Amino acid sequence: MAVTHTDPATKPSKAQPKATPKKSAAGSALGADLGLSSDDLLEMYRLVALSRAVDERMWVLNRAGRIPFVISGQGHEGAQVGITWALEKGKDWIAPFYRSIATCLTFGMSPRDIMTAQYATASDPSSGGRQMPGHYGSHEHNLVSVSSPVATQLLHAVGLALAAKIRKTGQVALTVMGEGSSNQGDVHEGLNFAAIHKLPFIFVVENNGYAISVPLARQVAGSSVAHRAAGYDIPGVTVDGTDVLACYAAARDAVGRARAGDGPSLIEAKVTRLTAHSSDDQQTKYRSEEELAAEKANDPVPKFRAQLADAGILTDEAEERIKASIVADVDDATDYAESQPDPQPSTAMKWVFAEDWPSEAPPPWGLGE
Amino acid sequence: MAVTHTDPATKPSKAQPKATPKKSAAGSALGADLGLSSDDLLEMYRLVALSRAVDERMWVLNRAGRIPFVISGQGHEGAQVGITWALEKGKDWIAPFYRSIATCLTFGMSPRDIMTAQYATASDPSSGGRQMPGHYGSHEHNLVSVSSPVATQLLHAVGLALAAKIRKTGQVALTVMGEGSSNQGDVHEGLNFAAIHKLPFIFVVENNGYAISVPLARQVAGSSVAHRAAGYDIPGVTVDGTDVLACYAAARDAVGRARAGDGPSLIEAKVTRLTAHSSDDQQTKYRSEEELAAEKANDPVPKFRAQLADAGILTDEAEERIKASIVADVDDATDYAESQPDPQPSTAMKWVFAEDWPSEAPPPWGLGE
Amino acid sequence: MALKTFIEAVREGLREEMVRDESVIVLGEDVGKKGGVFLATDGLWTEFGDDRVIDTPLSESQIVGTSIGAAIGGLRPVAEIQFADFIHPAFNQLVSEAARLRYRSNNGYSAPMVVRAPYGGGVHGALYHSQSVEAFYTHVPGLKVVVPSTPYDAKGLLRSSIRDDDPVLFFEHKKMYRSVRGDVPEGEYTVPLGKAQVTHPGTQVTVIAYGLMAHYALEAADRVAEENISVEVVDLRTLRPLDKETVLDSVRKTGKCLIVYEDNRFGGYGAEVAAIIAEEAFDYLDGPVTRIAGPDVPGVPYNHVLEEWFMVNPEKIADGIRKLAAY
Amino acid sequence: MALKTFIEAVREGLREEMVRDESVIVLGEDVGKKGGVFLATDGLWTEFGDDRVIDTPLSESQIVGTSIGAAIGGLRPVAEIQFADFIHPAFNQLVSEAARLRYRSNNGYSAPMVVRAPYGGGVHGALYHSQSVEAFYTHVPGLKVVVPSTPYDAKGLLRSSIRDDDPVLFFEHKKMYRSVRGDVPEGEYTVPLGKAQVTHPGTQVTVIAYGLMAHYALEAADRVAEENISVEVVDLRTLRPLDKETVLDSVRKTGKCLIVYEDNRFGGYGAEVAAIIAEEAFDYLDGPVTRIAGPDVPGVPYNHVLEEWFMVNPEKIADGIRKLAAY
Ligand SMILES: Cc1ncc(C[n+]2csc(CCOP(=O)(O)OP(=O)(O)O)c2C)c(N)n1
Ligand SMILES: Cc1ncc(C[n+]2csc(CCOP(=O)(O)OP(=O)(O)O)c2C)c(N)n1
Ligand SMILES: [Mg+2]
Ligand SMILES: [Mg+2]
Repeated sequence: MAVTHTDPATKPSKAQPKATPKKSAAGSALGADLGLSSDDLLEMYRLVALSRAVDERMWVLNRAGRIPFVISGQGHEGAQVGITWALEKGKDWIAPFYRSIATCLTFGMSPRDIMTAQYATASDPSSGGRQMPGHYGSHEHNLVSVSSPVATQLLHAVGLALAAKIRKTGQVALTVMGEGSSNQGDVHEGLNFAAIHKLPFIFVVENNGYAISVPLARQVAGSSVAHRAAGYDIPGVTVDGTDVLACYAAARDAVGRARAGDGPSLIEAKVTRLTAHSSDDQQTKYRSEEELAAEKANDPVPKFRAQLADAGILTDEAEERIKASIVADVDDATDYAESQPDPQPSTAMKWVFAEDWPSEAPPPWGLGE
Repeated sequence: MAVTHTDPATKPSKAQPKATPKKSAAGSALGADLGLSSDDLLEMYRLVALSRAVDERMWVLNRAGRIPFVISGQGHEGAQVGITWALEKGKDWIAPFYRSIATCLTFGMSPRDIMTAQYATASDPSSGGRQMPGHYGSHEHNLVSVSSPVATQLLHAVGLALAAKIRKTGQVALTVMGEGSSNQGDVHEGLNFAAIHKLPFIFVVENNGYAISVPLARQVAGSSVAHRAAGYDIPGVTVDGTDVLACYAAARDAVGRARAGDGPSLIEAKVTRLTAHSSDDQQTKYRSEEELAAEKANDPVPKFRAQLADAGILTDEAEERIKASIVADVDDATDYAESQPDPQPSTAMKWVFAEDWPSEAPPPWGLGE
Repeated sequence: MALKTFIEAVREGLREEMVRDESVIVLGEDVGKKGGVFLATDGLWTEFGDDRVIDTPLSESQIVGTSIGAAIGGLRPVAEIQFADFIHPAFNQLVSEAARLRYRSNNGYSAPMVVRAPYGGGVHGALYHSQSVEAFYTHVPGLKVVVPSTPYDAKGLLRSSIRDDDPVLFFEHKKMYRSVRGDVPEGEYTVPLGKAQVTHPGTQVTVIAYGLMAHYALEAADRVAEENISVEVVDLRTLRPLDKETVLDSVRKTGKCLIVYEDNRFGGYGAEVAAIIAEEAFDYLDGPVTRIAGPDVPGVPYNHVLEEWFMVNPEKIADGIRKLAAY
Repeated sequence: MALKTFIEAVREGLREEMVRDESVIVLGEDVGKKGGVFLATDGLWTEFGDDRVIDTPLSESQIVGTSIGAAIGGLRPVAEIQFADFIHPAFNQLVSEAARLRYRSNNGYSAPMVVRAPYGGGVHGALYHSQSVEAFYTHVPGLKVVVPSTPYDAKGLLRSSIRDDDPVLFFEHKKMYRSVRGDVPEGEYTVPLGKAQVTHPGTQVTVIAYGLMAHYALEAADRVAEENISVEVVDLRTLRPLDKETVLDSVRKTGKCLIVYEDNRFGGYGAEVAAIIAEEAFDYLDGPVTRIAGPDVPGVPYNHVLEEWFMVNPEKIADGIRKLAAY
């Protein structure tokens, strides 16, 4: 494999302005008011940086001609880790979307799981190589299988919340999508149903200001998705999606309400899309150089790193350790995925249904074989 | 035809409590502050009472076995006449729904037009007998053809508003539906688009508290449709739908905004459904006798009559004259519709497309003929 | 055995499955207090309560999408779409989601759920309360499509559908709800999915039908029997997976085949049946594979004269049989 | 004549119709500044501005529903659905509304509009960027469905579609956008809807295809020509209304027929073509009406090995021809 193992995401960013150390009202350590320990924060940082590193590797592999397509979560990682951290792994449900790499990693999937999806190997746990990269999913980790038509997953999360309520499991179901996708009719129908039944449901919108090329003002009337919550009599908040702890706090509140039987919440996290929409897109056609340069200041990775460093939590030693583990993980995932076989054509008819239906087979010549 | 020509709607209702005469702030005559003359008010009253009379005749005909199905606007007429009055006939557009009898009559359709739809005659201008009663439409009168799947018409009105804006015609497009229907995804998609483009569009919801048997609390989260307007950054108001002049005022404001280029508005008119959902429904199964009795107090017909009588506008003489004209109109429409022929089967293949496609015909035996 | 109407059989099937398995829930518009506009769920809300019989808002995509999620979450939802005509807003959830969940996740996920909907014309329902929608879904790999024609089958197939581990669309011809009666045994029984039934044995012409048309086909077979034409009627019962074997066996025996469906002719479900027969029974055919179906207009018109013109009926089928027999 | 790519022909057709008729507007996701994800509308926004080239929100039902209203209001909307796979949310607006408006209003209303969508596999698009969706719409009376295969036809048929007074679905195989080139004359010309074309005359086997498959059919015809099998290829171009005459004439001449489509086999568009032939050309058939189509799985899988397994290709078609010729 001809891919160099640099990892720009975990390199200290010199251009990054020094963040003011954050103290809670009580003057206690960072995160303490949120019930987060230093270990928690370091693990959250590791996940943010790991997600970025996996993501950057995908682009390297794409440019090297190893994988044909990339869709990226760069710029969204802070919101994803912060929000996902508020849920209970292995218990709650998430119906993610195609940018949810950090969400999936935080909820239990591994870099190998993500990387085998890029290579569409037989062992890819999301789909066995059947779906495009970005369409993650894992029953083991309560991550609902992603499809491409946007916003459909909202109703699935609502249904999961309904099942949780009826079966009294105490689970919360969260879904997430972009702000452009939130204009689909399914979103209206689902929010209405979830609110009527006070379901333990959380709707997260990662608002990066674009739906491919269409800017916010042409997608979302009023330019705020959080605003729409009031129409269903549920709380809606907008948070800075590059502020990991603010995202965590908003999600923790929503989870609290959900578990208490107080119904759904909407969280709009303002993030930035640091890459083109996908490897098939040329974003310079519709975003100016100035805008793209300015958006770099909203990169959650250096921001969170600086915040933790300033708080004395991310020491040089810890950063080195994390960086090394990430490089090792990403290399391992890439090597693993590279080594995995393609699925066999003989398996391609499997899992249309739980059983096979031989009576449905075409005549021998029917597929031109 | 064995139908008696009573017309209970225009009979003075003895149980009706006396309404306080309404004066504008300036103490001027009723309606003057709204720019409505006494003649306007009398014509509005005639339309309200005519709609009721046509509607009641439909039920009589249904019970007499003359027409198989009725879907009714009883209880909605005040809102419909008040709101429609604010639009310009022959210029603006309305995409109505199945309860829009008063809307259609106010916008130019005749009792004959409504009654031939009940009989599904060849001459029925709405559909030539192809659609169920209630599915009105008239290109002549800018009333978009009604279909059954609810809420689809919202997008058609939005498209009409888009065309009006692009073609600079100065037209306004209004659509109307029940509150249950407003939970369809199309409503969200259309409001968002109309608001983004500041289209001359008005969304009216006739909220009668039920979607067939499902009460408001199980249909509409937060129980207010008007509330949802804020999510799209457009004005939303709730009006008493039994108050004809309040409805007119709200619509006039919305029309003013639309014509001024200030974009869409939402009007929720609180009305009551005085009948079962349709002639196929038994509403006593899900509405109590007390509720049904109480709702009679919200009948817009006697309310408007009393209001005009108290203001000295609806004199006994005027009432007699209007009543006589209505009885004559309803009788005429019924007799006319009774006399009209059914459509010919030979016409049934017409108007699938603008042209006929003989190459598409099945083989001679293909329809079993 | 008790004589039951078609809708009684549906209702009993629902009820007994809800008693048997508490993960079975019913949801849809007006299914609660009102018991559904055709009363298919009458009494269930009283018996099982708000949690298991849910009056939804008027939003079909939500009904289906929520059912998918609930199925993932361990329930067995039985959704009612008030009229099959109104299933269209849920098309994306059915085709992109329910049908594909298992395949796209390589068996990681599945959506065991049933979507019931009354379909069909002949009841003055006009363009939007008469539609046959099966062809849209029989084309979609990953969906099972069931159309019972008798109370016995309705109950037995509904039970199998609810127990099936994949999404099943269950279409009930609304004209049969009260007009069709039949024996339904007391105890528990199921009818397997994917099995057609020869409901009238014969030798000269095979008539393939389902739903209401399966009854009309029997009537037509009786009519032409008097003219000494021996007809074999195959009631498909499950449209997908199709029981090709039963169909092909019959046609290979009779050599002639008429396919009957109420839906628009062009591209309707019967087209696939015809294509399969033309392809796989060619050597046995003594006449063209013919079809009698609804005319190609965008819906059943309301006026009774036009509705009669539209509807396939026993006499039209008998005519088709006569022509084919004489071929 | 200039050699143009398929997508250039589409773009030119759009542009020239917009120049000709100012009521023509284009709307869809990313059709503005970006010029569409495949660049079909590239440059139109610069030339015609915000009013006539509208970047819509991400809501397909709105795109189609608004187009219907705009058409009633005197515009001629050409909507782009970014991928045919994402037309499903608009199913209700297309089937219940666009298709039925004229019929239900007894010619009082109509919806002259075009919905363009890239369809088809073979481009690593996986389950949700590869779908063939024509069968869902060819079944619906009131909709016209066009699938061009050459740049010449794409431009000429697009012109006719925009000028047509009824709704037209216009599906473009995305694999052809840049890989297929052909002559496109300078001046104005149209290609009529509803007319198929014999693109390769022959005597022994008729192959019926459309879109990308029309090219593969020609390649297959060339391959088997070396084996002295004479194939007639019919490119349908318009799927509905179907040009039955051209199809039946060809099959009555050759006596053998292979129908090729990329969509899932069961209930795909080719089923109707097969059924028509089996019914109306029976006396002329010297072999079964056969079909080669995509396998019945819920979508084209992503991995290249599986994608190749799924896709119909010239060799598979050639195989089918050989078997039929030898019959
Ligand atoms: C129903 C549907 N229509 C169109 C697309 C094509 N598409 C994929 S992503 C996308 C833009 C999504 O924008 P947004 O929701 O803001 O998410 P972002 O990509 O910005 O994170 C579009 C149009 C799709 N996947 N599904
Ligand atoms: C898409 C769709 N689903 C279901 C129906 C059946 N249906 C007809 S009217 C109705 C209730 C409508 O309630 P609402 O919108 O409140 O209007 P109302 O009848 O109360 O005036 C239902 C469920 C339909 N016509 N369309
Ligand atoms: Mg976005
Ligand atoms: Mg209502």
